[in-house]
Amino acid sequence: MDLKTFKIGGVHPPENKLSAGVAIEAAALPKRAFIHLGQHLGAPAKPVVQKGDTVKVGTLIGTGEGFISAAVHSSVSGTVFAIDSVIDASGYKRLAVIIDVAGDEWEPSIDRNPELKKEIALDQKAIVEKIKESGIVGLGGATFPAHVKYMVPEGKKVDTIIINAVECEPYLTSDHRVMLERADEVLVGTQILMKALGVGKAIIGIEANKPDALELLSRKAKDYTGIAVQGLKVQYPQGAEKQLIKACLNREVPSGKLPLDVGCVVNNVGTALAVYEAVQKNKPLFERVVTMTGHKLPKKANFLVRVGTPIAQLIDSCGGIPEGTAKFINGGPMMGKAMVSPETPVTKGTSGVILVDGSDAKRNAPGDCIRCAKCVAACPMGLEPYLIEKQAEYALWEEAEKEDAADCMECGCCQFTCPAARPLLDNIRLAKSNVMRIRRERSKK
Amino acid sequence: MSYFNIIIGSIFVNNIVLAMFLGICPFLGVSSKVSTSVGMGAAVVFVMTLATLVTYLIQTLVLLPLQIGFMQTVVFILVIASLVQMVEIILKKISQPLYQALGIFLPLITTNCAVLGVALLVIKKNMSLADAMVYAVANAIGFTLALVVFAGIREKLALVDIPKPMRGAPIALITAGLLSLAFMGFAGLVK
Amino acid sequence: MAKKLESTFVNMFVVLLVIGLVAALALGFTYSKTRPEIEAAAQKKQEKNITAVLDGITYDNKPLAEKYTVEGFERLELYPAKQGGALVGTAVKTVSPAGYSGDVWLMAGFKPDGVINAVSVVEHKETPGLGTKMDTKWKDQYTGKNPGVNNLKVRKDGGEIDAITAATISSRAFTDAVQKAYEAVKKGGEK
Amino acid sequence: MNNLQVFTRGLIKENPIFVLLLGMCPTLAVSSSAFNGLGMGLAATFVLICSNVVIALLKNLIPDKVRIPAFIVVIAAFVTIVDLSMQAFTPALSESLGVFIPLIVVNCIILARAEAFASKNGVLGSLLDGLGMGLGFAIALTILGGIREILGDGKFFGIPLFGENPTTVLLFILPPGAFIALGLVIAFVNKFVKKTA
Amino acid sequence: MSNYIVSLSPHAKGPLTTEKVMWGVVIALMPSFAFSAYYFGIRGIVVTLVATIACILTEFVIQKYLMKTTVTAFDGSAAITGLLLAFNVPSSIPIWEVILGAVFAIAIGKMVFGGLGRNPFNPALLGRAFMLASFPVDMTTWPKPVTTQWLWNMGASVDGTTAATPLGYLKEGVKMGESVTNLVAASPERFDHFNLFIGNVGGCIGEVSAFAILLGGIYMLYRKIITWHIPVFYLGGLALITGIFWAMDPTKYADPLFHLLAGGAMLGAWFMATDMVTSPMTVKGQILFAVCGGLLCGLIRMFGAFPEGCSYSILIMNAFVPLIDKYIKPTRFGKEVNYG
Amino acid sequence: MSAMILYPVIMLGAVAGIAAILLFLAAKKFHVEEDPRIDKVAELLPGANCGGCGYPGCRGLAEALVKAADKGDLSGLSCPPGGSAAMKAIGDALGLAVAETEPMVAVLRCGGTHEKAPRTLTYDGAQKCVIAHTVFVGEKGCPNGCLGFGDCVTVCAFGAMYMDEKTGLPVIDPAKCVACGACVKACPRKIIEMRPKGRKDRRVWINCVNTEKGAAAMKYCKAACIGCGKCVKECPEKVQAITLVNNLAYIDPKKCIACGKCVLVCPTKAILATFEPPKPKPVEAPAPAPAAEAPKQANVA
Ligand SMILES: Cc1cc2nc3c(=O)[nH]c(=O)nc-3n(C[C@H](O)[C@H](O)[C@H](O)COP(=O)(O)O)c2cc1C
Ligand SMILES: Cc1cc2nc3c(=O)[nH]c(=O)nc-3n(C[C@H](O)[C@H](O)[C@H](O)COP(=O)(O)O)c2cc1C
Ligand SMILES: Cc1cc2nc3c(=O)[nH]c(=O)nc-3n(C[C@H](O)[C@H](O)[C@H](O)COP(=O)(O)O)c2cc1C
Ligand SMILES: Cc1cc2nc3c(=O)[nH]c(=O)nc-3n(C[C@H](O)[C@H](O)[C@H](O)CO)c2cc1C
Ligand code: SF4
Ligand code: SF4
Ligand code: SF4
Ligand code: SF4
Ligand code: FES
Repeated sequence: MDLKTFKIGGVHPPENKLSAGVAIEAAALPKRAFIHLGQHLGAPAKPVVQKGDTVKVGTLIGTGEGFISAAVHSSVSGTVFAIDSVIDASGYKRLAVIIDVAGDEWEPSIDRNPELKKEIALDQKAIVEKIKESGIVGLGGATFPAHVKYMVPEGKKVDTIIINAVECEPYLTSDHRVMLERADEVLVGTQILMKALGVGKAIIGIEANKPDALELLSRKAKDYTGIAVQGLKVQYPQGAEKQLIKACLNREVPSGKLPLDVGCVVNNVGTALAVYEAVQKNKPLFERVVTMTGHKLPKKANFLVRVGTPIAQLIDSCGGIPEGTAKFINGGPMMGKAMVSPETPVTKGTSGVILVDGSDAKRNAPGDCIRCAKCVAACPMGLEPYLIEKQAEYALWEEAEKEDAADCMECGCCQFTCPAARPLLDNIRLAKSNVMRIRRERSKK
Repeated sequence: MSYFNIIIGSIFVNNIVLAMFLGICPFLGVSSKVSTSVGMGAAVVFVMTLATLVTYLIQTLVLLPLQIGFMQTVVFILVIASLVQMVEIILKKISQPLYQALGIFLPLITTNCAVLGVALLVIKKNMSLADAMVYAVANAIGFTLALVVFAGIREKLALVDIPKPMRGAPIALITAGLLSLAFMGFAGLVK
Repeated sequence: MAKKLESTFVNMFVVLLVIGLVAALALGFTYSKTRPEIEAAAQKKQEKNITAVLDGITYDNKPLAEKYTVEGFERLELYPAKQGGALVGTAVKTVSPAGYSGDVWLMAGFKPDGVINAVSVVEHKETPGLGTKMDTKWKDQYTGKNPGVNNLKVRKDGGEIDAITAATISSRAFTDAVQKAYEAVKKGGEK
Repeated sequence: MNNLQVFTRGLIKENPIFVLLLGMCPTLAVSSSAFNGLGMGLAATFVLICSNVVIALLKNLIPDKVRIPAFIVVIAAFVTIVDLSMQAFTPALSESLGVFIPLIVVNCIILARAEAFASKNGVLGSLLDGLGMGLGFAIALTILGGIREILGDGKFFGIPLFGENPTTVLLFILPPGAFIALGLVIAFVNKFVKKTA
Repeated sequence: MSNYIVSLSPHAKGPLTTEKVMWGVVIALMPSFAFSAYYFGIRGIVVTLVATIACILTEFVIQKYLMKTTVTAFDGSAAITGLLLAFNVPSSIPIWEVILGAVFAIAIGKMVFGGLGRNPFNPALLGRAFMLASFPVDMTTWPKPVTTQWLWNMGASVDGTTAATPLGYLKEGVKMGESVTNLVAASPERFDHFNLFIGNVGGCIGEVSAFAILLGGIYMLYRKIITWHIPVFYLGGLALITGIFWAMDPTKYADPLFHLLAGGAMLGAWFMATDMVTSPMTVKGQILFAVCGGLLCGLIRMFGAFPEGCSYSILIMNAFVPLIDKYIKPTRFGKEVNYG
Repeated sequence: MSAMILYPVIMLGAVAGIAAILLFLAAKKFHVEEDPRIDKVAELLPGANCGGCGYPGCRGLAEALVKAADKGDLSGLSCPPGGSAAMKAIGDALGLAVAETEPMVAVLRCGGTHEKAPRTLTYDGAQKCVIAHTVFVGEKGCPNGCLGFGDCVTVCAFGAMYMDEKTGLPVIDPAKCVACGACVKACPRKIIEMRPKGRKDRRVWINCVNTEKGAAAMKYCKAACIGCGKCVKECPEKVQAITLVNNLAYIDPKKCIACGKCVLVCPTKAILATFEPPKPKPVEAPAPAPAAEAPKQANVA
């Protein structure tokens, strides 16, 4: 199969897929679950339970209000201990429902039969409604409420759904394992999504470093109409949706526009699986696959984890925090967040946790930019990171806007490649947020 | 071919700013932005050509026949100053955009020794009228080139932490010196 | 403070006119006073150079007053030195355009037989420390040579002049100017 | 401000070259030797004093609208006087300063002082201001000329310091050296002198 | 709690650091260094070491005592400047002049702007331009490369062994009105392409052997320190312009291959035009920069006052880099598409 | 002789006359209306047109000045030859003499020194408060406290701030602070407040902005305002300058009479004063350290 890729920029960090061979395993239930009400992009959910209420697995505990928001369901059964602020990865406190776990009693409406259910009973509208009800958000990292993407505005036409199975981040293997172990569910999920938009074509994009998944899905996809599997050259950030669309369809999403504008919707494989479970099995999104990895971590794992489980507990099941661990990354090493503490709970967006030690954990000391142009060459958006960084340093927001700072997707290629270890992305984010602010202020006027 | 020599010679080899030290004030003053320096350059091209033409005619048609060459300085500067001011006034009236682009630089040019300098030099060098005009235009272009290149460098330096004592004039002068050193490479391209 | 004159047209005109007139008067006066000096200074310089290159030759005329030019050598000026009406030597103000940076002006003194008496440097823009070395003992090597007999070229070009180190160009120009002067004398002498 | 201050100001604190950065063209062009620098400085001082005094005298007679042309004429007249005198009495210097003598007319220092000081102050003050500024200019030019002459030519006021034919750092008498030397001197002033002044 | 590290993404870092880049270039310069030692003896080594040490020391002193900032004098960039400066001077240069050149290169060429990465002009070339303008005699006196008895060449007497470089010889000859054909006939060894390639000709310390330079260049490409665009387009520009004139009149102009191999073109193209600090940031910009530089180099060689135009061509193009960077932007993703 | 005098006189007279007439006519005929203030300001400038200001000529600067005056801020514009005298005159002419208001001074409101709020995390990234603020709570764990990277210090154009290496907190020198407010804007955590200087330089303020519950706050910072309300009670009944919102006390500077009583009762010493608070009846509390600190800080800079 001929491998495709995107055209400009990109880097190839060491892949380090240490846990690729480890099968998915259900993690132990926590004693107490901390379920944040804002686990997605957009407005946090409103709690609909109170202290002392008993909940089951799958009980709605927060409703999404506003256009971009998502519902939150309980991932455990037990009693609500409190609704209080709990630190998230950044250490800031956010509202969460804290549940004391008792047993593992599921909402009876959930179909726990593992059998594959192929026929899609619901119609287009009902599917989207179901996705919304089930609190599904994108599991590819951005946690964008999934149903929003399927409410296509008048006048836009979508012709292709792209399933993002790239998993270009080093270390992470959860998508890879899902593909290997739940291939059929993913494919049915994809068909559901196709039906939701009434499109006849879907492409599953997989990088060549997962030959087993590529082979398996290519084989199985033959049984499903309209689904094609596309092999891709290994290159970060192929998983970024604009790059993926470029690679698969050679369409370029214009600056400031959405995939919709070039007739695409992109979803992660995990999302497709979640959609399958929601639509076919009536199961809301309350658990996900989380990769546990790190060179020194005694046991690498791909856990199926209930949302709200403290990460420390997962680390314990992998043999505890190894000596010398200096940083915990929630997500991949290129885009993930460093956590202030392993005590923070798993959320819908937690694709993996990496324990980093020694010199890997620290950035190199930043030196002066040597104008090596490597960041310019690496930027998949064709920006000039070195310049935007300088503009941020001198607070030249209008100039930064002219240099398209707002187009940066925060992939981190620039900073990764910079020999001078400039904190490029740190500053570009600053520029970006200021450019956004300026634009907002301008549009108000 | 000799026009070619005058042109290359004035723009590159004996650049008016970098080798002849004329017009340093605006060179240092109006060079912090490329866009401004282009405007200034255009204004200089215009004024230098006009001023050289007028003063050349005055010199050959009035001062020399009357044998009052020593009045050169006084007459030239007066003529240039009035000329520039008139151009400014007229420009302001007839074309606001042009005035915005060029006119605002005009007062600065009055007391810029490049214009008077070129006017005096063409006389000193005994040039013909045609040569003088080519010389004036070429020098103005040379001025613009130096100014724009320099402005580019300064724009870049504006995003750099220059050591404190070097900020401002010192770094500008040293950069100009290095530019001048680089331009020495053009030496001998024309005789 | 006394009140300033208003900017009415009449005031403006009159004041400018008066200032102009006074200035002109002052200038005219200065010029009339300094002109003799300026001319004398120029003459003295020329004379000094002539005397220098005619050193050792006795003459009783005023070479400066008998200046003549030769066809084909328009930029050269020849000053004959005569003793009792007979030509005893010629000083030639000569130039070569081939200097490192432009014209090199020399004064060369010849005996009637074409032997070089002495050369002095009048004006040039060569690099200080390099080309300027022509105005040292270096130029004495020309004395006693006869361009008609000796091969006046730098050694590199097969002649017998030792070039100034790293200033071959200037040396060539120097030699070239002397050679031209010799040719002019020859041609003028025949006439 | 007393008269003494008016006078000394131009020497260091508001030195036209090192601090105010005025009149850069002649500064760079004629500072290839200490002698040239001094000559230029004195010529400019003369013009500065004369024009300052005359303008201080005439300030109330000149309507505002023609102020600048009037000043220019006055200045140009003095410049021409200097030019002619130098041609007559110091022909060698006049030759090496060349076109920069008439260009004193457009030297920003002179017009700036006329405008900023002489047109608003009395005759004595203007005289002292002109003297101070002029000498400041002359001193700065001489220093710069001296530095460039010593480094570039191995001489000071034409006197060889290192024997007949020393190998010198020629660059300093070439155009780039002018810029660089001035830049370094100003940086030096910024770092060490400005604080104390 | 045990002081965990918190930072924004990315947490991974690429393989290169500034030090690795710079010392990589130093390694790439070693073949040329070896050749120069072979051709110019101990004197060549001494000049090279002195220049390198002087550069590092100057940077150290300025950073430590004048600027009072973190000392990065040993990051290798000053060493490159020193090496390249030495490679750009004749081996007979007086030591104190090299030291002055090194001080100028680092102090005026680099540190006044604040140090690494901030200077608009290539410091080593500025150092060379400074020395050429200041000490033209010593800078244009070339000792013959000595292939035998090299150990004894330490204090080579200048007169005995000087030899014009091929380019100098060419310029001198052409100026005299000699035809290139005659010049080649008179001194075939100077125009022998193999000699030029190997370095068996007069010239500056490090520029003589195109072969050694190519080795270094290939190493830098391999280590991804540089990309191929600048060297190739620079040499292409030079070959183009010299080729055009050569095709027009081969008796007056030397052939392009000669121009590529002679003088500093190779060293300039591979090591000096590629100086990332002073070259454009985009590939398009780099190509423009390099082609113009090559053209200029050829023009200066053929028509200018200097026999060698390489350093000036790069310096002049350095001056244009900010403008190039300002107006030549990378292809932005999603900016130039026109759809539906 | 006569020609030498006569011709110049005629010549210059003619040139000057013609120039005057032409200019006058041109000025009349091509007259353009514009802001008269520009002319007024241009008058006040030296007219050297030297370009030293970075503007194309004096008029260019004059226009810039008038424009800036409309925005109410002339900072950043200057005329090298004219100096501060010219600028002052222009400021007066443009009516920018700042209306006399109560003198203000910037005040830091965080007491989380290294000692009181030790670091429990290491931040590894661009050393800027705005950036660190978006990443995480800060090295001390306080979501409201000073991050210590000195954005405020960087923006202070008057050298009124510096970073105290020992405490990890910025220090404001009230003598140098001109109350420009730059630091207030720069701080992402709104720790710096602009407060009236107070009569005789006496002022009292809460040295904390933490809104977490007392127990939670005390976990990471021993200097936090825990919202105990003792100060509210201590504040004289007629004054009642202190309010308690979100576990955080706030002293209204308009009401505060600077008696300093509250300073002494605060259990975490989270209230600072610029003066020595009156010693109460013999109590075991030693002379309050923070109170003595403030004026000392002022001297250090
Ligand atoms: C730099 C970058 C890298 C990304 N890599 C991946 C990836 O490897 N896999 C993935 O599913 N999504 C990745 N994403 C997210 C996608 O852009 C996109 O949001 C996602 O595929 C949408 O699907 P979802 O809403 O189902 O998560 C990446 C995004 C960025 C900006
Ligand atoms: C305000 C907003 C509106 C969006 N609307 C849509 C939409 O209508 N359709 C769609 O497919 N995606 C929509 N997106 C989602 C983005 O295309 C994208 O999937 C999401 O931001 C995550 O992508 P990433 O992981 O690549 O960052 C929207 C995003 C935002 C922020
Ligand atoms: C800054 C500089 C100034 C120079 N000035 C002169 C000069 O005044 N006269 C001259 O003949 N050559 C001058 N040259 C040219 C070189 O010295 C040139 O190499 C030399 O003239 C020819 O070499 P040669 O004399 O050693 O054969 C100058 C070169 C430079 C770099
Ligand atoms: C590929 C490469 C080429 C370099 N070339 C030069 C050079 O020609 N001259 C020089 O002074 N430094 C050179 N350096 C070192 C460094 O970039 C240079 O000193 C900077 O200009 C100093 O800011 C080079 C570095 C690299 C990586
Ligand atoms: S983080 Fe932004 S600027 Fe950097 S490479 Fe990615 S898209 Fe480009
Ligand atoms: S990668 Fe780093 S050093 Fe290179 S240009 Fe970009 S910011 Fe500068
Ligand atoms: S007061 Fe604010 S801006 Fe200043 S260091 Fe602290 S957090 Fe940063
Ligand atoms: S930034 Fe302004 S308000 Fe803040 S300390 Fe400095 S002078 Fe005072
Ligand atoms: S002195 Fe030349 S422009 Fe000012």
